Amino acid sequence: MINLILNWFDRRFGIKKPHGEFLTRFTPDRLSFPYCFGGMAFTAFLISAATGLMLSLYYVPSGKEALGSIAQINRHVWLGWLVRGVHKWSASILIVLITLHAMRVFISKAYRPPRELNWMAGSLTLFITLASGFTGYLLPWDQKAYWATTVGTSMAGTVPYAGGALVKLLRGGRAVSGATLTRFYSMHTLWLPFMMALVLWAHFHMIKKQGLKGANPNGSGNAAGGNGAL
Amino acid sequence: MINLILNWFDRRFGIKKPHGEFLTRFTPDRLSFPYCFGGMAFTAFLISAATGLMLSLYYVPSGKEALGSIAQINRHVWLGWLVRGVHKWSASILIVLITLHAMRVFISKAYRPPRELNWMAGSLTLFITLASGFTGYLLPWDQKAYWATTVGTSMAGTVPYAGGALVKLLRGGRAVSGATLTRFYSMHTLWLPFMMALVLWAHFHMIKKQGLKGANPNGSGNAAGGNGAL
Amino acid sequence: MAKKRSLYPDNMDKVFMAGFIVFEAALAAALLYPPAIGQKIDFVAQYQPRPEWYFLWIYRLLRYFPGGLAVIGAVVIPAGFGLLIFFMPYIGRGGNGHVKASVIGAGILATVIALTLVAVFTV
Amino acid sequence: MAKKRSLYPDNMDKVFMAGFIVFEAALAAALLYPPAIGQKIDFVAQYQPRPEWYFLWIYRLLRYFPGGLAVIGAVVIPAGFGLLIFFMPYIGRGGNGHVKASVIGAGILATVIALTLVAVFTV
Repeated sequence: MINLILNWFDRRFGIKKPHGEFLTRFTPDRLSFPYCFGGMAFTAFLISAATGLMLSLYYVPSGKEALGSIAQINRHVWLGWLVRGVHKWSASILIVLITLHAMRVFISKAYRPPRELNWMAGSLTLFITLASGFTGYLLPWDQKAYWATTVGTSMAGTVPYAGGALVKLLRGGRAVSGATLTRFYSMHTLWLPFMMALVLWAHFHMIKKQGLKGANPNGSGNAAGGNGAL
Repeated sequence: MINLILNWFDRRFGIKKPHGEFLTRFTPDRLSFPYCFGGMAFTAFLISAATGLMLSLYYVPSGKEALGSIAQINRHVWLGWLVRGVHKWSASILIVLITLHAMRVFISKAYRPPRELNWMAGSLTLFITLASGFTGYLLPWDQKAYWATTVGTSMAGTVPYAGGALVKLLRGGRAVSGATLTRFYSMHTLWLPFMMALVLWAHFHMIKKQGLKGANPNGSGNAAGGNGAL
Repeated sequence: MAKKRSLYPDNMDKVFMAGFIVFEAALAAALLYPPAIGQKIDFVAQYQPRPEWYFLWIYRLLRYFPGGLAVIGAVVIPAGFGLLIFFMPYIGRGGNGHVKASVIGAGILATVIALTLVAVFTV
Repeated sequence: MAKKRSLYPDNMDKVFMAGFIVFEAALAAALLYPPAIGQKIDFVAQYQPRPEWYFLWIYRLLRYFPGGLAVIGAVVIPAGFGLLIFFMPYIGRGGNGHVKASVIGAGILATVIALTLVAVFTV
């Protein structure tokens, strides 16, 4: 019965063929634990995204109301304190897992050509995550957030000549203010997740095309030209 | 030279093959004007998305600051008034184009099996667009926006039994308030665009699989089983 | 049948042209009718605003269902139209299904357009 | 070589297990160490906050480059590490490229970890 429904759906949607290949022909000799770090990092990303979507229903990115709305989430919104905690912790977990994943890829030499573009895409996910951590840190708009962002953005001011303009661009003014909060919130919830979605799409697309290194004995492991097996 | 770079990129990324098929084997006898409505609607969506991303850098979804931030965008942000105008108008254009596109699809009988899922996905894009229009209308937080949303959300109150709870859910309280603005902003900028991205992905995916109706003389036009040519 | 043409490169000019038209239309509309900055909210005085043009038909529809019948104009008919549109492929299936679907589709479109026009030309 | 196994269905249990571990870890951390509500901002009194743990190494690094040299700790080294990571495939190319890349990669990792630890264990 379930198969009947799935097949009806698949005849129209046609997801089985391309992804079926991915799921079944993607044949690691053994899927050892280090090979899971990538998928685990993706899980952590999904957890941040889901909890972030929930928090956005209650958080107000305004200098006058931000801290109050965080207190509201922590005290009055049902399970709000937990969702906020998971959101915050998932970022740390994500950074650890991306690092572990990068080490696994590095050690199995899968960062080298023909997979260099995918390593680069992966390193972008790390940079975007760090930028999300930085912009997210300001959002509670409390003493720590305010001064950490003041120090963090002032670092751009050390650049010769362009420094002053850079700091002003980051802050949306001379000092960290409500305008900074507005643009950091926009970056944290819209611009950076959008970039992340693009990069992750490219990342998975290339894995699908090129296969896992060492996954297929007679496959793409050492193929000079690139997208061997699939 | 450009070809060399593109080919280097493509050997690693492998976008040409799947989308090359889409671009070259997707052979309408004549690409008449009505067949452009879908692509034009997508363009309108992209314009809303791009202008929305820009506006989010300056707009503050807070009862105390929203109207002021709109005034700021109109008066002080460089080209802000124009970006805001294009964002507002692109919504109207999008609704017109989705309707025209639906009419074209209907008249060419492409809504019927095996393409029924794609019609449904398309109708979801219309509903999501209308919901975006509704939630977006509140954001300026002015007299018209406030009362239009009060009337609009009160309509859910006419539902027997569940009405009161529905209105409270929509408004985040008894009356339209800052809490309503916060959740409408979240819906307008995060939840609805996220759903739209999923639905559009499915929509394009199915077009790629099933081809355009009537596009390929010996292709999938009348194929009983569905995903014929591609 | 005419000779086969592919989307790329044969029809690329049309694709760009179509995208360009949309962008120009949005730009022209924004230049000619820039949205104004609204008035501050008066939370006390009830005020009957007109919605955006694409919701005008529902706004008009509400008048025909006063009091306890309001749910018909506010929820039943709009949701019904939505469901009919969503499930149109199942109405249009089979021998004369397309005729049935055409009648229903045209009926919905005509109703919406008629109500919109009535709302536009009355106060 | 071992016999071929496919991701689905052979390894599906591992996939779900891995995802589950991540979710449980986030949940456990959130339950054990829920983030507090911070204090109101004092805009006047300068206050030296510690950043999140993943930026601690830069925070520490800044101390080694006082005054006019600050740009080295604030921008040059962090951006340099980023660029080295991004272009790692080009360092690792060819005969003994992987050795070179390994040295550089391990160097970056060791520096970041060492600075983080120093920052954690000093005030």
